[in-house]
Amino acid sequence: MSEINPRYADGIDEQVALEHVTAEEYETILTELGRAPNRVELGIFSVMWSEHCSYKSSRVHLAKFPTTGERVVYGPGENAGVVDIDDGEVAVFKMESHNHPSFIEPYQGSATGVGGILRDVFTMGARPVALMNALRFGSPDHPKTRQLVSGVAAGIGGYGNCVGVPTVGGETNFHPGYNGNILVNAMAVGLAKREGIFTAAAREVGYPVLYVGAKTGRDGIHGATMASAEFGEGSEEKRPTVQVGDPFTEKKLIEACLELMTENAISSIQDMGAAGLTSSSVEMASSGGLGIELDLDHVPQRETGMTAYEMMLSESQERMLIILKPGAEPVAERIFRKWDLDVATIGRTTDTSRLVLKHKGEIVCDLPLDPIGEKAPKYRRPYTEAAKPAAVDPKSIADPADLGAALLTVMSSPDMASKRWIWSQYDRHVMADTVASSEDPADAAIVRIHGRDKALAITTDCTPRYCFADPREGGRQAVAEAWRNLTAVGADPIAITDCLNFGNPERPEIMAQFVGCVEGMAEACEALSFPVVSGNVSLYNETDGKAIPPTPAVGAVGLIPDVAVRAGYGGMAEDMVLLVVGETAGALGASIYLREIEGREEGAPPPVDLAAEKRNGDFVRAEIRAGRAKIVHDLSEAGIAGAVADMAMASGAGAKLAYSGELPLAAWLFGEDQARYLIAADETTAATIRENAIKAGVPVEVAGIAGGDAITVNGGHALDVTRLKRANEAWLPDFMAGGEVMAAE
Amino acid sequence: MKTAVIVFPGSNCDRDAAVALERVTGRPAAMIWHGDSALPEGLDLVMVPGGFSYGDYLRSGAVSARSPIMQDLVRRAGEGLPVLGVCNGFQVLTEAGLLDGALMRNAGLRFICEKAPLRVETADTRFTRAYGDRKDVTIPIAHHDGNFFADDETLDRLEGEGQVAFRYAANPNGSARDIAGITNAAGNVLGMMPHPERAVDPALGGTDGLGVFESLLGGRS
Amino acid sequence: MKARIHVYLKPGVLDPQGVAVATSLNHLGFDEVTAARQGKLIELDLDGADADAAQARVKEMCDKLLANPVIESYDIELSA
Amino acid sequence: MKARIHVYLKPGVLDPQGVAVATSLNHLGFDEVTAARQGKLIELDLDGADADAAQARVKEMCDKLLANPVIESYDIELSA
Ligand SMILES: Nc1ncnc2c1ncn2[C@@H]1O[C@H](COP(=O)(O)OP(=O)(O)O)[C@@H](O)[C@H]1O
Ligand SMILES: [Mg+2]
Repeated sequence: MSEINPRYADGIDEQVALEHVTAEEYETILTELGRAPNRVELGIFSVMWSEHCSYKSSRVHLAKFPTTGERVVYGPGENAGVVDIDDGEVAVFKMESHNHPSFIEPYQGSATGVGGILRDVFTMGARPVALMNALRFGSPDHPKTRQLVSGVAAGIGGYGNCVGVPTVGGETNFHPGYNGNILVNAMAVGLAKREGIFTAAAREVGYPVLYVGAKTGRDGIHGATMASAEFGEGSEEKRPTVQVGDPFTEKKLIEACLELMTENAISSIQDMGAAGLTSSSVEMASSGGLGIELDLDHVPQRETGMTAYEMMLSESQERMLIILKPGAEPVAERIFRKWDLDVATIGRTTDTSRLVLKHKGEIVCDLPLDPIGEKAPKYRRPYTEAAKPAAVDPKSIADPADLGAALLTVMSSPDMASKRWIWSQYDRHVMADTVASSEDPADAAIVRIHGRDKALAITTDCTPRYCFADPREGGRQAVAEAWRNLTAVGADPIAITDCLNFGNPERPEIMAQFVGCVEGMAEACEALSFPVVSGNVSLYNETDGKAIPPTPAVGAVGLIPDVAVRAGYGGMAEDMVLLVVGETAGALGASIYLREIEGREEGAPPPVDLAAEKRNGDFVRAEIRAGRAKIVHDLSEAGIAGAVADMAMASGAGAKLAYSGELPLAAWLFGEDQARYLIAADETTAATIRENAIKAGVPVEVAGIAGGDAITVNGGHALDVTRLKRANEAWLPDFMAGGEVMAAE
Repeated sequence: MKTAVIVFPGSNCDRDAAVALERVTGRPAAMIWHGDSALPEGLDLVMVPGGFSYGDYLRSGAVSARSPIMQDLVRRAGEGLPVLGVCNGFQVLTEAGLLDGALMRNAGLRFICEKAPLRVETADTRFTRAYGDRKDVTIPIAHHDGNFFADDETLDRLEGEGQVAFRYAANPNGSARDIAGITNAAGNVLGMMPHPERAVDPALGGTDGLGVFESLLGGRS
Repeated sequence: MKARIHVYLKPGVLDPQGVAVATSLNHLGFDEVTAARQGKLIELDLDGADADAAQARVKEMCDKLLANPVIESYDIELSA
Repeated sequence: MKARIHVYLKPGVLDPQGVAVATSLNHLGFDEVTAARQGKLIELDLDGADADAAQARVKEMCDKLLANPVIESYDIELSA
């Protein structure tokens, strides 16, 4: 117990303290300060030591990720990762969650998620050029699901479309495990000149601190403070916790910041995200080893009577903090005024290593920065790994009477059905460089670098079923699939970002999922030379003790040197030969087939052989670069059958599949073995590819011939492609039409 | 050919418009800030680009239509200067009174980004002549408020005077009489919801929008 | 002074939002709803105390910006 | 019976539309406008004649569908 007396100050009592931090953390604060914190200071500790800002449960494990590589310019630690893409240019990207706000208010929650991730990217001096989104909803039967899908899609579109950054891809799953906690993960990718990158660390003492963007209101102030006495007067109505996004202001903020960045005016810059002014000022000062002093009277305010506490904890959107070079104030003011944005000098950097806040002539906070940042709590939470499920013997799964009917069922199931209803609400083409997006038959989105022949390939991936069954294997698989998707379009995979969504880390079985997934991902990143350059952790995704399935979403970026040399999976034509590259063992554990056809969610996920993954992928990429492989699809969910179905629907052509091996047909068709690709090519080219594979020691198999109007297996089981496509397109619109959904904004 | 693109805060197809214009004319377009009071002299075309000028707050295009540059644009359009408004630009031109009707919320209430099959309704305008006998083109749409409305009398007049430039082959948004684009009575102002500037580059899947720009150049596609 | 402005779609202008509201309410079991229309509510805070002058000015604001005469009509309520 | 419903953003919730309206009116020379807020106006036609019952039902409609309680509040006016 600490000796400090009094233990509480500024009207704080034990209860108020515990609404902000744990008892143990409060003791640490007392020890570090040598006195009791006042209310503003306690609020600052509370947000800075929150899981969201401090990564207190995850930090020790995130350290396991490989974060360096030939192309890595900035890894984790900055607002976004930065990788070299040749010619003095860099790609800047990051993924972030907005799960909880999106569940409470789907439109605004998802919209502000997009806004936040865009700011992380343009803060670094990059013009955002692409958005992605990874969404997980509850069961379609759950009464809230329809409204959530509608609101989230409209919110993501509403923000991205208005800001004018194309939303080029993403993924959407439905599972009862998300009934009480949906996941909304958004990724942004930007482009910059290598020497045009800006970072957050304050560098020099006595530089002015500039606030720009929207005014500060009482938006999203830390839930923990709601019950505190500080809000004595005023009704419930005065305290909205949901932030409303203003994409129009964001668009102006992007243009104004990028304009100022060309003026040699900025020393460093940081967006105000979670914990707003607090985290931005603390991070800027402490990462530069300096101090910072702010006068809150100068903060542009939207409402009257705001307290220092409220200003420091507000999460109002569309704001940035800039440390200017001295004398640059006039140019900054000119630019922000031109864009009709608020701009105010609110403080300066100091050499004290302290955060000092003034309000109405009084010092309302004087804290050493070290304890807030460096000395933030770091937990090694206990974890107990669950027993691994047994593999499912493919021979134990009986073939259904009609494989065509099974394929129809699988391809029109919620996870496999077309998500057009969602992505047709996203402007995928603004900026006029989108080569491939959601509507195009390609395993990754492709965005051309403006004015050049090269392009970025972008994907997001995660198979929560696998992660639930075996976190480590699932973690490896998520990274491997992202790498495979980039490879399948002909890109050189460069690096990943991630968004690690899990339940309550204080429960050892959940912590084990987290550790397992992270270690699996780290292994795959290492093996594939695919470093992690940025990311985000979202914990406590659970309701009534029921956690979400572990969902470590991976966002990956690769480079296509010449966009004319790439692959997609459309264009399959009569008589083309279908080649499966990689080994088919009929892995049906935790598969879509098992779930949709047998009604079972069980078994070990497909094992990930990282060496095979690399070898097979490098082979396929080389064949694409050589101009031979032009129609390529990675094999993942629903295996060969799923990939052939995709190709058939994209090409308007059928396929005659043939198999005479040992596996039951269902296992051969629907097994989700990893490290595989499907290639369609004319007979001569296919023969060459096959020979090359054999020479390279890459397993290769002829799976059939394209042609006709149906997909057939060994001459039977016909499934008409038109019918397949209709069913695949119909599920989501039919589902959404099945109940009342209001226009979401 | 000398062209200009008007930039409002919240325009986001301004660069796309400029790239398309430069691709077709071989000369960079002048970018004109909405707060300026006059357009440059000697222009052959002004493009009002797509986007969400002023966030589409209040009504799409309403606030932009009242910005300083628009007064000069209205005046110059009256003198015969060709003006092309695309998407948000079309909304701005109706709000500014340069074109008839109004663009309301899509009938389905959702934003729609799709490739839209269109019919070139009259090849007899200075924006469509390059299409010649070609009737069917596909140009992408991306909008929330593209539902064209005008009263019956106005619609009859637009049709009667050959002012309907484009119609949707499959009406995506509830537009009256499937109208996707109209001209003014004098024929020098075209507003259309589909984005021709997004269909000028074969690498991005389609060049059906080229005709609009080539028409202005006087060529045939 | 405060002004409250209602902006309505004119009769004859199809109101997709209103239709969606009515349909959704019916789906939810509110069968008594036979029609719905959606408009805008704009509230202004105004300097000055002369109600007649304010009425004229707000009318001008509506004509110039707040309503689109092609599709909308409006009414104005002033209060102190 | 008719119901007129005003849906407002709760105080303190950012209202970008309202801000844009006020700024734009100021730009157009209406300097007396010091603030603007934008909300929704929903009008319903209702079967039945019992005003008390209607009031309760319309309130239910607002809670269930017409207003988003996280950020919006509403009021209801009934007329014959
Ligand atoms: N799962 C992760 N993997 C790698 N880096 C991570 C991960 N989570 C967070 N980081 C890094 O930690 C830093 C802080 O993250 P975060 O607080 O989410 O950023 P911001 O303050 O911009 O919201 C960032 O540099 C981020 O890239
Ligand atoms: Mg940040």
